[in-house]
Amino acid sequence: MSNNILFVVQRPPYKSENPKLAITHAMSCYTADIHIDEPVEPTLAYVGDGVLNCIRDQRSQDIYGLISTEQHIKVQLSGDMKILVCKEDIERLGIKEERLVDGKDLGAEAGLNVVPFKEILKEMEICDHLMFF
Amino acid sequence: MSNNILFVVQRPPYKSENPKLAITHAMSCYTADIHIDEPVEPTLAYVGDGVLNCIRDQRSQDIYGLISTEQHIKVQLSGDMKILVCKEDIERLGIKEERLVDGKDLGAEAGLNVVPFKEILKEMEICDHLMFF
Amino acid sequence: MKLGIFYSDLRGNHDMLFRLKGEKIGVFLVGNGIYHATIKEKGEPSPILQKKEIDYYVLSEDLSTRGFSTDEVDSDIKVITYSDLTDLIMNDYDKLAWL
Amino acid sequence: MKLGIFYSDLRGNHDMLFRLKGEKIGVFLVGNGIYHATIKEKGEPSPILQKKEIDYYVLSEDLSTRGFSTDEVDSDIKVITYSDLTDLIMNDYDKLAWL
Amino acid sequence: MGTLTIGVFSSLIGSMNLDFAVKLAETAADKGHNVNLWLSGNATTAAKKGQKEYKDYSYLIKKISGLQKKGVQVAACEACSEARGIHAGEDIIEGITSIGMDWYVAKAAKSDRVLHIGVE
Amino acid sequence: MGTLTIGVFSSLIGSMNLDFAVKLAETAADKGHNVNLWLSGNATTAAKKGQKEYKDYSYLIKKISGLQKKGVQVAACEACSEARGIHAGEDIIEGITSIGMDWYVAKAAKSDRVLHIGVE
Repeated sequence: MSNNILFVVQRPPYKSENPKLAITHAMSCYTADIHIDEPVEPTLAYVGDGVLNCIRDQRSQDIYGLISTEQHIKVQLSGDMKILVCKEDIERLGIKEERLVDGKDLGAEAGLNVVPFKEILKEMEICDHLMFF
Repeated sequence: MSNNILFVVQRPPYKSENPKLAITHAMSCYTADIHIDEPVEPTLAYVGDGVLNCIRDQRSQDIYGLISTEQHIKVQLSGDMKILVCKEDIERLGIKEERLVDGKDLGAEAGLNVVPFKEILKEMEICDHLMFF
Repeated sequence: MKLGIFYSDLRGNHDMLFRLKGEKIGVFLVGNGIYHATIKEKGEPSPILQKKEIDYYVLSEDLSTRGFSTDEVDSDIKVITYSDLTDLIMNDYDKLAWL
Repeated sequence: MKLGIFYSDLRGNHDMLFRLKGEKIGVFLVGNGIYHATIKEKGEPSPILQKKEIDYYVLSEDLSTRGFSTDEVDSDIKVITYSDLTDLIMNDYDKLAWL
Repeated sequence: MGTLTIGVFSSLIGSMNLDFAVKLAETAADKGHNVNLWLSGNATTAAKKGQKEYKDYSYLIKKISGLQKKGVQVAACEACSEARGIHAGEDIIEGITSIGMDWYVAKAAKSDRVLHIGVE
Repeated sequence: MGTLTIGVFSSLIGSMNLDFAVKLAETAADKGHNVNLWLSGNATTAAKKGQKEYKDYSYLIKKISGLQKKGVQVAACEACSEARGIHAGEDIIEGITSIGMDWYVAKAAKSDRVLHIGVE
């Protein structure tokens, strides 16, 4: 039996460290079995203004010397983490799908999953625990 | 010639340390002349949701062991600091004047000055520098 | 799911509250969330209190901290202590979300 | 007064902007304030851009950080660098307010 | 009795979310629940030794040590601490474990309830 | 050339307001202005020695030391630091003055421009 934790990011990047910590905490699920006898499976969902984390071409590294949220998302995509982005929210904010982060250049097979909010709500139902960032 | 700094508090108490630091920074104007050759005169203004700092009977000390914003305001009132509270904002939030902090029990001669926003704007015009909290 | 939602701000994320659904929803007003239970901006109750099928709670210790007493709380909201909050979390809600 | 106002958030204190008055008002969109210059929520420009007599500026370095380019910026807003910002602060505005 | 894991990402001084978390942890432990407390991001500032007690600032050292006596496990994110110059041994309060994020998600997975305070 | 005093109340890691303030201070100093930088509240976390450089977290030690070489005066609020366990000498980066709030308001009073970033 595996445990599932849903990480929900609802705030924009760069104004708080926490949207980035959502990714690193999700990633740490893959090594949680060093502490317990069961695997822990993460799912990451971007909703509300949190979808702004998923815009591509972030240049924080060049300008402020900081790895971008985009780079983090790409690495997780290439590691096959399940990452959902709320369709209604990207539409509300006028963000076209081609403006979203793409993991292909790091060898990811699939990109971000743009899904209706009701699918994210379904993930909330089936997960064991919720972590809102 | 004295310098005047206007400290504008626009956020509620207890969600950030900064509304309290507005008071302590304002207070520190009285000793600024140890660094420079001129006095510095503070004015403190509560506007927007910042007027929630001025509600009396705050019991943070009993519950969380923290001096309340009310206690700080009272001390400044008894030291005759000029403290303005925006009339439109207390009305908007439905706060009656008798619910506001009163410095009389600490020997203050005057209480908080409830004034229309245009008077606070006038203070912004005449001050030398603005510090928004 | 039985979802307990925590609100600790006066302003902010109202939209998310209305999007969350479950067989049972409780809203816990803590920290500056208590202003939703006590302040009537322009004479109106807070927009977050509009949803009928939600149970609303406000933390008594956080009311007192900010200068409010129980009798200033809107009658639809239950005033609870840290002890009550612990029991509600452990017994009545299986998932928790701090907005 | 000549007032330079800094905005570093997507959400928040719009009321204060409209209450501030002076002979000259400039708004600097920095940090997450840049979203006001680039995002059209429900197809509409940000409400903070509505005031005609204000000069709006957006910091180019903070645009790039968040994945936006100059050509995505609303044409009423001037894209500036840290160097431009410094000159504007030191020469054109005598008081500054970070909302 | 159940297990409650609380994760906090808010600064020692500021939002009072840490004061809340500590008081909740204390109440739950007093009622006989198992409690874990995770400090991450800016909340790692609460793990710094040598905090001076001023009545004006949240001061949680004594309360956290009280939690530990009640059996609450308190851990702080190692990378988040180190980025802030807060290192195990020299800087971190005794009894607080400096450890990776996998500790938290593992504890969370095995808990009946998780209260994750992921804001400043 | 004028004098610019910047006061920051935001955490080292989080809002990036400190990254902004440091970059602005640097630009202004390069243009020949006199610059003062005040760290108060959670911004005193930037004054802590021993910050480990991770590419993931704001890391300002080198930049702040660069500012000082350009003549920028950097000071941190003494009480705000001590409440966080950050003490002059043992904890505070060399060259950053640990001092009372009156230093800041005095510097502000004598400046042509004051940019006060009073938020988290």
